[in-house]
Amino acid sequence: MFPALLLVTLPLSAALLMLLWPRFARSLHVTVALLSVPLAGYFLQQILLHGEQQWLLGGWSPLLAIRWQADSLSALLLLLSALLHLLVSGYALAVQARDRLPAAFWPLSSLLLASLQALWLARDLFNWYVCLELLGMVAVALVTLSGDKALKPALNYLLFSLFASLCYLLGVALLYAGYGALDLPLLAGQLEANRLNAMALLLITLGLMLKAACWPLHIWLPAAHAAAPAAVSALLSALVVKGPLFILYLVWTELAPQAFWLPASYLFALAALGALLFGGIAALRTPYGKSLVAYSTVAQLGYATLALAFVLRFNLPEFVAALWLFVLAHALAKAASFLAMGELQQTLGSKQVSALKGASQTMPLAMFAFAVAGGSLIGLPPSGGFLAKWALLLGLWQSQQYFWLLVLAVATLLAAAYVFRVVVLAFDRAEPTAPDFAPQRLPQYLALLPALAVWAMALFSMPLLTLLKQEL
Amino acid sequence: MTIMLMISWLLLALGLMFFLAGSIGLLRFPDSFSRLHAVTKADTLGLGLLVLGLSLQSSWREGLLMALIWLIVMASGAVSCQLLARFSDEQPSESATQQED
Amino acid sequence: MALLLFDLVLCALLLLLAGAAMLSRSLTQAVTLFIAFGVMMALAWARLKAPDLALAEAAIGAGLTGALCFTALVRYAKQPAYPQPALWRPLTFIGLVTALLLASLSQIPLQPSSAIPALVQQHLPQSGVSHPVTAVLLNFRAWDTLLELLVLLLALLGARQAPGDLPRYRGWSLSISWSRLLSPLLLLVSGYLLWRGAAAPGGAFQAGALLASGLVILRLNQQLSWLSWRHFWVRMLVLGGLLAFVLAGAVSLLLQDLGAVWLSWPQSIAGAVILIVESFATLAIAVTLTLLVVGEPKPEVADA
Amino acid sequence: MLSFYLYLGTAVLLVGIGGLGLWRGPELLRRILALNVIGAGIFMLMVTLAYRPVMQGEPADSVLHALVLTGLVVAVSATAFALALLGRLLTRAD
Repeated sequence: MFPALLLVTLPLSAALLMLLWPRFARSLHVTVALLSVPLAGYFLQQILLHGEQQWLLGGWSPLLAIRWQADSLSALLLLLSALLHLLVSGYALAVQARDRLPAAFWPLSSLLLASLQALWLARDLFNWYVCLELLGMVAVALVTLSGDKALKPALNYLLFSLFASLCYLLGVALLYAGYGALDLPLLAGQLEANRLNAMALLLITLGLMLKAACWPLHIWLPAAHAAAPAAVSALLSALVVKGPLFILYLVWTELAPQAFWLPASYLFALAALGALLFGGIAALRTPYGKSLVAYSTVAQLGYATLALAFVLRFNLPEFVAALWLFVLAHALAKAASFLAMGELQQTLGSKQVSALKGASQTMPLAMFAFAVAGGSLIGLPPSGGFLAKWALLLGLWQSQQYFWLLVLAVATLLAAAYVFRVVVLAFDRAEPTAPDFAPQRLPQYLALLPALAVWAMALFSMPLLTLLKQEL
Repeated sequence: MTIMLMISWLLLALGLMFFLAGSIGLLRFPDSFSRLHAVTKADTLGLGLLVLGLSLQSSWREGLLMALIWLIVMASGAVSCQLLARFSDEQPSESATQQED
Repeated sequence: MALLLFDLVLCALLLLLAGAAMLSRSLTQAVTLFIAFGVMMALAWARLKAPDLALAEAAIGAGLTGALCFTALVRYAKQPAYPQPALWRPLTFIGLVTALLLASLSQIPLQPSSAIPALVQQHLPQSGVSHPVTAVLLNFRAWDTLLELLVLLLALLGARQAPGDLPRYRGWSLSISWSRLLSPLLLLVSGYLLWRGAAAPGGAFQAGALLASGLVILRLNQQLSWLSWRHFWVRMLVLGGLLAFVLAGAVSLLLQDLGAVWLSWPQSIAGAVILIVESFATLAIAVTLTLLVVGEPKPEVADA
Repeated sequence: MLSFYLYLGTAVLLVGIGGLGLWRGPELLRRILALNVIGAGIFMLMVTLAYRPVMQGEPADSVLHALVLTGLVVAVSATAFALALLGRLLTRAD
């Protein structure tokens, strides 16, 4: 119980203490961020050694209590959240004075970590609702840290997020009407394929897809992620949209009756197709740097949705592996590219992509970080993105889905186009945009770190794959 | 006993009539002052008659509770009515614009 | 038969109020209708044998949400009128979805298969309280409640990021004397609700919301000095509920064997733990809601 | 039993009415109200579901009541946050 409990309660109580004594906020925050990583690592090791673990909170019987459960996937996500949180904390520390990051960032980002960790551990439909609501409100509060210019996107984000949670709640209420339980393992395999359950699952899926910004329900995401401070955008794109995706995966693979899998897979495949094509095109056309990265998130989530669609259709282990490899690779790459882009914009003093002209000369480190992360977004070997794409391709080849191979090729070209749009501009050294002040080195190195980590994923591909296939 | 019951029903009917008149007044009267006038009649007299009528049919404890409720409603009605009247007095343009649309 | 008639009238009234609130031209009307809708909703829940919720809805849903909406309404006064959009397209789509939902409702079993109510009754003696809703909230599913307090806290933290200034209401002799009369009463009733929550409908949320409404009335009539986040005691009050919850969890973990799980109260002290957590939660809810409704002073106002 | 279906239907219709208001707007404040109406509809559905045992002479489902109570507090928190953002947005626009 202890490591799992500490992973949630440590950031939670630290956030409370930070609010009580704002003077110690930063030191407390850093301490907790530093402690969380080894703790999450230890927890992952425990899970790998002893297998899946579960606890019934309060010690009541499963029907009454809220269940926490941790398998290797949950443990991996816990570790990923802790790692990225530490990284972003470091970045925030490095830039807080320059970017005038409000003091509220520290408790809020600790609360974000706590609510994410609670979400990865929970296996209870209603507790997930509260976690989702919590996650959405922390995310919106973090977006508003940018001040008045972020108000409109933040309010939009909040309203969409509220509507999404209401959809989810209605679905859960309908499921409770039929089965009188909220516990996922208890409900697993119980659901019949009738109208009521179809409606309930449809509502749950709608809510979660809205929260996970799956195309065409992504419209709130680009503005909100682009308006937030760079450190916040990195957290939002890398982690927050993955929470609802995780629930969606569990609901469909464990809860939904098999009869619904095929129609659902068509729905997800359609959403994925739209995301891959239109997300990519939008990223190619937008004039703003952070919007480009945000649209790239929409496009990249398409891969994950596609993998989920094929998990439901063919039930091959390759697709499950592809899904979570995409999530991992995208989290790392997106953290890197948002931090790098934020750094570039802040130093060059403009939001426009065109301002990045000659950035390879003025800010080589940040540009390098962006390019390396972009390589993984495109799927160049041997990056984490490539690993994920390879698993997906393998599965598609085995199940003879040649049309989708073509779609993947087009999507890859689009990703390459929007990444190279920035890179080519950066190498145009004729009249580089002069930076407003001397570029800071530390934040650029911090942006480079996850980009390198995503390429290192290829080195650890075997352990990662065995870890993920344990899920099956 | 039956006489008590009959009186009680009579009081209830009378109270309901006040409520009905108040509601019609709320809907039909032209400006906020006369609307307030109509509603407060229903609140004080209508509710009072209902409480009186109902307490004839119940124990003294319930009657006391209902009387307490009536007193509180009356007090809050008086205050909120004054506040509303003051508000509409301060901002005559507000009510005028509402009547236009 | 009479009950069915009552149900019919109530349901028709609810639909009418909600529809009118959504379609009315003036926003002031919409908010007023929405508050009336909240009151009717509380009535419906009392009818459906959910007195806890009726209390909470009357205080939170109708009262505080209404107060919050009026605060926003004041700011709308200067906005130009919006054109009314067309109705038929959303109407057809929403009508279709609602019809689908209605069709799926027919498959809800009338006799629930759930074993949960029986299980609640069975474990009630071990929970430390005798009112089932309180037992679920603070013992069986205490983790949900902790997270929910966190959501409330977050609303305050988020709202503090976007401070807006309101025209100040200066109070008035009648409303001031009324607030002096009313607030001790509210204080008394909220204390009673909190205490009663262990055995009967009531509890931290209802009590907290009621207390908040008392504080709001006092604050609006200048009977209470500003509650400012800069004061340590205000922060302590707001965070007290969560801190008490987490501390109670930690202490009960230490009191029991190492195999114990999070938020399981030892049976002998469960009642006391729940009462302590609820008391702090009531204060936290009250102060948080008050801050959300009346806002905070600008620094120069607070110093004056 | 007729009452049960009556309340169930009313709950779903409330969700529909709220959805209509959310779509149509046009003011943001009305959209926030609409979200609250949808929420009220969903909570009413849950309360009606909790009423089912009462029709067989047993006490109502207290777990559902607790869930609704949690949902109510979450809803008012979210509304308060949204209204604060809206208020800031409106005062800034002047």
